Amino acid sequence: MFTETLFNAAAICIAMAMAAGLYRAVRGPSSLDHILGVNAIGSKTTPLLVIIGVMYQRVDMLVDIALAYAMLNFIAVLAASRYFQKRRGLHEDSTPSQTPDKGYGP
Amino acid sequence: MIIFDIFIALLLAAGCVFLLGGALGILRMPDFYTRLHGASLLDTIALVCLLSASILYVLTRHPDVNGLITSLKIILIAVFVFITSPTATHAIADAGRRAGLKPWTRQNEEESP
Amino acid sequence: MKKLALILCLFAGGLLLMNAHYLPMWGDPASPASTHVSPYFIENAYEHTKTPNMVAVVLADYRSYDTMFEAAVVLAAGFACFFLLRSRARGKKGGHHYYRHIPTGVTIKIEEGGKLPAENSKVFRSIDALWTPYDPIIQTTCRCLIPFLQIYSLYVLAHGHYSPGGGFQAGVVLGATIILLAISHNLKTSLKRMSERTAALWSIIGVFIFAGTGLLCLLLGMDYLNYEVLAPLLLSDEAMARSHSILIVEVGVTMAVMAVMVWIYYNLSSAGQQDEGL
Amino acid sequence: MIPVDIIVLTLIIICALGALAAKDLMVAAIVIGAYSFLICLLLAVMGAVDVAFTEATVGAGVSTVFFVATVFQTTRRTKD
Amino acid sequence: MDAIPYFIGKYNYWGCIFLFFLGMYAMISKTNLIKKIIGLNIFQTSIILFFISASFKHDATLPILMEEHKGAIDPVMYLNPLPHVLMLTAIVVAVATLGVALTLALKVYRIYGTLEEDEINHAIQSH
Amino acid sequence: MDPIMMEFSQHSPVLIVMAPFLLGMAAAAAGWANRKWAFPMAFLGLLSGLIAAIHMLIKTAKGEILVYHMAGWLPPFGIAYRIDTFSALILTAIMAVALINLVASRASAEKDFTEKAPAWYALYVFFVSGLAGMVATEDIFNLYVLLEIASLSAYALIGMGHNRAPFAALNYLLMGTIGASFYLMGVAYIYIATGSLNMTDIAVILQEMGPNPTITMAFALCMTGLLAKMAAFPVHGWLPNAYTFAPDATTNVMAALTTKVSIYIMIRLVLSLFPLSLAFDTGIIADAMVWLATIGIFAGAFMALAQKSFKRMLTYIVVVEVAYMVGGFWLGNRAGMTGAMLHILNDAAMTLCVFMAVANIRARRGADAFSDLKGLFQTMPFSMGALVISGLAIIGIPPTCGFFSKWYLISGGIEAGHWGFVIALLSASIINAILFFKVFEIAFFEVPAETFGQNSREHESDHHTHHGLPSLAMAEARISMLIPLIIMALTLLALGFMTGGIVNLFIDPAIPGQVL
Amino acid sequence: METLYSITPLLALLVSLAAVPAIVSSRNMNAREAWTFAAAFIKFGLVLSMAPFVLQGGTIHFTIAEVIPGVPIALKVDAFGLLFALVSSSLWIVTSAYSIGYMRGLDEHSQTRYFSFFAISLSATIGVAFSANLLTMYLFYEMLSFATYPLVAHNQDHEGRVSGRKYIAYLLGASVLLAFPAMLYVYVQAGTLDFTAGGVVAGNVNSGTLLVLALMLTFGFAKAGIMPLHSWLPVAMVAPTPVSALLHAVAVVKVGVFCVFRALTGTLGTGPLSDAGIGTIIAIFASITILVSSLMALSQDELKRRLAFSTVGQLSYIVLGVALLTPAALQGAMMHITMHAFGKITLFFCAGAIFVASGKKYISQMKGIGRRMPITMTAFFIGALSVIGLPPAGGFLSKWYLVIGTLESGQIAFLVVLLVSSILNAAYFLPIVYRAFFCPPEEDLYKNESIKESPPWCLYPLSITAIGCLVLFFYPQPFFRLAQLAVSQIMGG
Repeated sequence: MFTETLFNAAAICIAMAMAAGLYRAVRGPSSLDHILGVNAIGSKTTPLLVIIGVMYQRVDMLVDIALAYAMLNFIAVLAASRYFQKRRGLHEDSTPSQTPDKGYGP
Repeated sequence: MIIFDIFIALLLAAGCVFLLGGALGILRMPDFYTRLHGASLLDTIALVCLLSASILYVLTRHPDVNGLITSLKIILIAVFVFITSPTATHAIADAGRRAGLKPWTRQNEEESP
Repeated sequence: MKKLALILCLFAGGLLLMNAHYLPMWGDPASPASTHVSPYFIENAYEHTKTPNMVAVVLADYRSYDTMFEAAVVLAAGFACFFLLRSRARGKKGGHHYYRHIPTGVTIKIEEGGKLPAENSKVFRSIDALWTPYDPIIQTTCRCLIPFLQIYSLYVLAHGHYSPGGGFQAGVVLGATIILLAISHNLKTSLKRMSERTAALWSIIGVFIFAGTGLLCLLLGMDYLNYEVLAPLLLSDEAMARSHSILIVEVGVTMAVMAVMVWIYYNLSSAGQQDEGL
Repeated sequence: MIPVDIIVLTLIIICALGALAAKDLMVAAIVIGAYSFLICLLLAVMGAVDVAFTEATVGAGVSTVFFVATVFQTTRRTKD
Repeated sequence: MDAIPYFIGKYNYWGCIFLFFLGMYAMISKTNLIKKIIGLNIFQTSIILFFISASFKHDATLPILMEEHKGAIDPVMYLNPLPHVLMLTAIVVAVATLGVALTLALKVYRIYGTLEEDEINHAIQSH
Repeated sequence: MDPIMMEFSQHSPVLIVMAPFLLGMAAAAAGWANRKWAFPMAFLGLLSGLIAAIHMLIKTAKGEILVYHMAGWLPPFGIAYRIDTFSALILTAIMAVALINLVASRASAEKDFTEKAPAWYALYVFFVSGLAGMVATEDIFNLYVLLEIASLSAYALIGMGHNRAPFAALNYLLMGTIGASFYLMGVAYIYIATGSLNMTDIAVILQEMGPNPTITMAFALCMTGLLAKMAAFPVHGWLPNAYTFAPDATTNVMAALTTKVSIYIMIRLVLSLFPLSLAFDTGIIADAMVWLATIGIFAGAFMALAQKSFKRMLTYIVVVEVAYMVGGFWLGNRAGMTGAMLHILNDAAMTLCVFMAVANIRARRGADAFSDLKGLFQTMPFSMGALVISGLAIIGIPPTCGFFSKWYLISGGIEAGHWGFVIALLSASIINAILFFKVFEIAFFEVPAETFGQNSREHESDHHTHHGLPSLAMAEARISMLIPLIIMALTLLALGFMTGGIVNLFIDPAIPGQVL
Repeated sequence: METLYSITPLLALLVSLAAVPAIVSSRNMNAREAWTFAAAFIKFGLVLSMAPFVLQGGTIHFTIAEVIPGVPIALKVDAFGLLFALVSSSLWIVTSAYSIGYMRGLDEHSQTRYFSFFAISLSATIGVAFSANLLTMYLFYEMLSFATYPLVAHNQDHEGRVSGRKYIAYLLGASVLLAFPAMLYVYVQAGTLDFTAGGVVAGNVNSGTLLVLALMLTFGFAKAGIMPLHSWLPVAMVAPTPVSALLHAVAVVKVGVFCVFRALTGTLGTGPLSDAGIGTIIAIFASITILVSSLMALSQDELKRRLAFSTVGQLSYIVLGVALLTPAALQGAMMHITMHAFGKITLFFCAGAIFVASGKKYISQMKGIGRRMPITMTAFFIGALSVIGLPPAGGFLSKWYLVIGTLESGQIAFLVVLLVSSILNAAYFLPIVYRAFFCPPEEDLYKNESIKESPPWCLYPLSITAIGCLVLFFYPQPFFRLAQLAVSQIMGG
């Protein structure tokens, strides 16, 4: 049972660390910090799900979710960062550029 | 068996330390790019620790085919996180660079606090 | 208005919070919710269907009718987005196009009226007029990831009887892969993989598989969606027939959900133009 | 000992408030993504694995992307 | 002292009710349409949480049958699967509603060039 | 009937939902191939729904209550459909209204939506089958799902109208989702308290359980949600804009059905789910609802007076009609309930008729501001005739059906001693009369300016008119729009004469015996 | 009392309604008018065919539909109903003929609409006459209101619009706000609305409520024109004269008093009303109306308006007769429906004929017109005699019974009212006749115009009705017998 308690403590620890991510996600300051915070939360969710599985003694069930999560978390962050790449600005007033960056590339 | 439990405890503790370190980094680092380190690097290593602890736990509690499959899946998770996490970090950092966010230096800070 | 709303919400919220006193304690195993109907499901689900995942059983058998309409709601949402947004009229962009020469990685701009590369050219790839960086890291990662995700979604679908997952989750993951393709490359690329027409037809076919299974039961003389009657068709006994039918209808749900998610994304990200977007 | 679900629920509430208070729609969209991650966690804590799975796939894979796509097509500006 | 078990036993309900009215308040009072839709999202999720809270049982495991229980099943051992099913459906409905709501918001933006409700009303009146 | 048909006919409770639904999907699928095939498919779907509904109507009239177990699981474990006399009646009304409007609005739909017309048909049919399912189902959660499918289709159908339609539809969506979510929250409370989702089962449990604060809260939540859904007075704000700016083809069916089905659900929940004592014993809830309805009637009627466009005015009348039914039902006596239930049917018919008439006018004139209605009695006599009949029905003039439901409502009010409600109903009649006669006057006395200039010389030489109007050339709406309209107008009269039969056969058995 | 179940009343009701499609689809004027005539004659024949049976004291029943428990839409032909139906259906024939002359003479527009709504109005009138209960009566009453609206607003000009608006506002407002709730209240209390001899509310309501109900029913049927709800009547004079004739002599106003009559006697019952002394209160309202309207009539210069105010007064005679609640008064009231109908329609026809022939509307312009149009003005004289109540015209008989009624009830005040008003009647009618025959014509009014008698389609009808007035004095037996029967049926004898 001691191990389970440890896992429980680890879960709370992860949740605490998430709170830090959440602080960045909510407070910023720059728009990308929000993405960063969300990414941090997302990447911590994966082990937390596994640990919840441990707590329920059913790791095999929750591992599927964690796996899906690990892959899908990526999409949200990617979409958000693509937004900033395409809109090319951190603030509302920055208008999207119509000209591609010709010089960029290998 | 107790040896495995000790390993689990150590790995969990290490994971928690890395996690909290990463959290501290996210909270305390001065600018976006530096925070990115905390968020990505430490998280990844913490994740590896925690997942290893889980693998050990599963293998010790369910030393059968099911347990093996489950631990393989957990390893798969780790592999995927190793692929996606850097890519995501890259995407964010790239967006920041293209969006014109200047990296933090001491001079910058003095110019615009 | 704001204050009124606040007062209203505070009042109603306070009422509900106080009423929460009468709700059973969280996790109370003796609460009516846990003792009236649900024991029947827990006790009989495996026996009736030979499927350990009770949620899947309740979802696709005991309450399959709900689930069918859940798929129908998704379908309706797909139609709604299409109906509201889709327009064939060209947007405000000028007539020029951007192409990337893949071997060299050079972006070229072709003015209006210029000669365009062949549609299926291997050397030139069309990119959005909006400024888009060519990002080999993201594209390569995604190209590696997408097949895994798709296989994984099939696993989720097929393994839904034994572990969490099922038609809907598989459908969303599958849809997400196409969306990921659109995000990492561009919309045209994913439209080439899955055109709008395909999405529409798949979504209809998906729901039709579900509803058609029910209709088949009805035509064979039993109640709607009563899979028991399909046993001879599926060459199995009643319980296994239910199990198989659950898989069949979940395949339908997967198809519908996948197609509709992609369809909605196409319409939303390009504001109905379906040429380029996020 | 405080159960994990209480912490997560608290985080969820903070996240919801943050999403609603954000001065930038893009930020709100991203934070609502985090919100659905946390919801997924809470559901998993309460043992609703199937629902958590759905919420994970929907929240991470679809609804956040929908939000971002909409903001991409409209504007980030918001007055509240 | 019963206060702490009582607090823990009701905290979920309270949280859900808080989120419920937070979402509703946002839907009514926010002027930005996307913010309203975010409120909608919160609103619907709170109900999902509420239902799932109702399904929870202490000392019960996931509603997926374990190998060793295949003979005799004790209902107390497993979580109540019915609310899970209902909420699975509700999530799907929520995401469908979200899609349509965002579509409509997008359409509104293309007509008025803004997402702020007061500006839209102004545009309607001045037209 | 041959055995196969016999076999098939017992499935009519599910076919009424599934047949339109499947054929609606088929319409969309066929529409991708060729647009022409969409309409016949949708038509066939609704027609089969109508046939199933009529079949059930006949069956229930013989005293049978039809129960259908989805997937063969008995309630409370599975989902069941339960159709009594009144729900069969409402189902028939839904299907008939939808079918008639489908035929009538085909032309405008194909013109407005061109290549997206198949999607319109599909959404339309989804909407109707969702409503039908709501009426038929006995499972409170299934009700929510069906409610959402109907609402989602409705949002889309509305959003495709006038330039202001998307914004109105979005407001409707937000309000509708609040309503639906409140209902769902109520379901959660019911589920927590009873553990069941089947209406009959819950009713039995609640009967045994006695008073319970959780159930009271569930009741309040469900009712609040449904009030928002049905656009009862303080939460009616979404309705006028949504219905005004929606395409005509949509408005017709939506005004006729959406609010009525919500009221039906309210009636069904109160009568067959919650204990009657909860609703009526204390008297406070019921009284509050009746007063709310009374205020709603006045508010809606006065707002209708202030409108400048015909269609918009009618949308406020829809709000008023909702208040009639809510108030009548909550009077809590047999006459009032009969009135409310009868008015569901009658209002569906007359709202459809009046909106179809307006759609015809708009199709010809292109607009419906009061100034655009000049000379209509001459140019569109048949449409205006139908409009007059439906106007009389809304005012409540015998022998149109509107009179008889009002009869029951007012006599219920008198029996209950709710004089405020009685006065509100009477004043609403008068205000409706003012509203409609305003329209009739404009259409009767005034001449469109350009036509007048054109014809004035001609009529002087023709000396056909001594004084008054020049004769305008007749410009009726197209025949496919006109015939359904005339059928509906005659239906209004027929319903009036059939009132006694309808009440005896279908409504009376549906009201529990405790209600006096 | 014998009862018979027969479809004849329904046929009599529907025949003019059935003529409407034929009228609408007619290609030319002649076909249209032929249909009108055919319908009118058939209707009259059907009504007449029921007379022998009813005269023997029988009633004819027919139920159309059972709409509300205890209250079907049903028809019942009794003596009073038949009396009224006979008057209206016979006068429809005459009015149709006159309409043809008038409309063609003035080359009016929208004649098809005119004839159609005329036919519908008659159906409604017959429906009211034959209705077996208050609901049926209300139904046809409202139908009549709406069917006459296009007739009142026939001219489609500003004046027509205003008067049409006022017309519908008064009639609809009163019936919906007063008559309808009163009817419902009676239904809720008594469970039935059938017209029965002693009324249906006896024992169910107290006298205060009864008073309110009586007043609501009396004023609710605003077509009866009791002050202060009379003012729609003079403004409705903008309609073409046949319409005015129909409105003020046959259909609309008589329907109003008929409804009041039925509601007071059949629903509330004569017994309860007289026990509670409510009759007197209504009689006071009626008396005020009689006197005030007669005085107002004196001051009108426009002939049709004067006739209109006269009508207001005469209607209140009938209401007064009802309110006195004695057999003779009731009989007088019933007979006054007939007598006044014939007299007043004659007067209106004359007014219309003058307008068609000369274009004159004002009394001051009519000096010496009797010499140009002797037949018309003679008929006018006879009509006036009938309305004043002087022999040898039918009006005398009905007034006679009313006077007896006042004596019977012992309320001499109302006798005085009757006498004074008769003098006033004479005062506003006889000068017209005097002026027409004995004043020299002012030639400048008639210059360049050769005014002759109006066209024959106008002239014959008014002659017929004038002769009718005389005949009714000498041979009132059928109506007399019907009224007697009706009184015995109403009083429950």
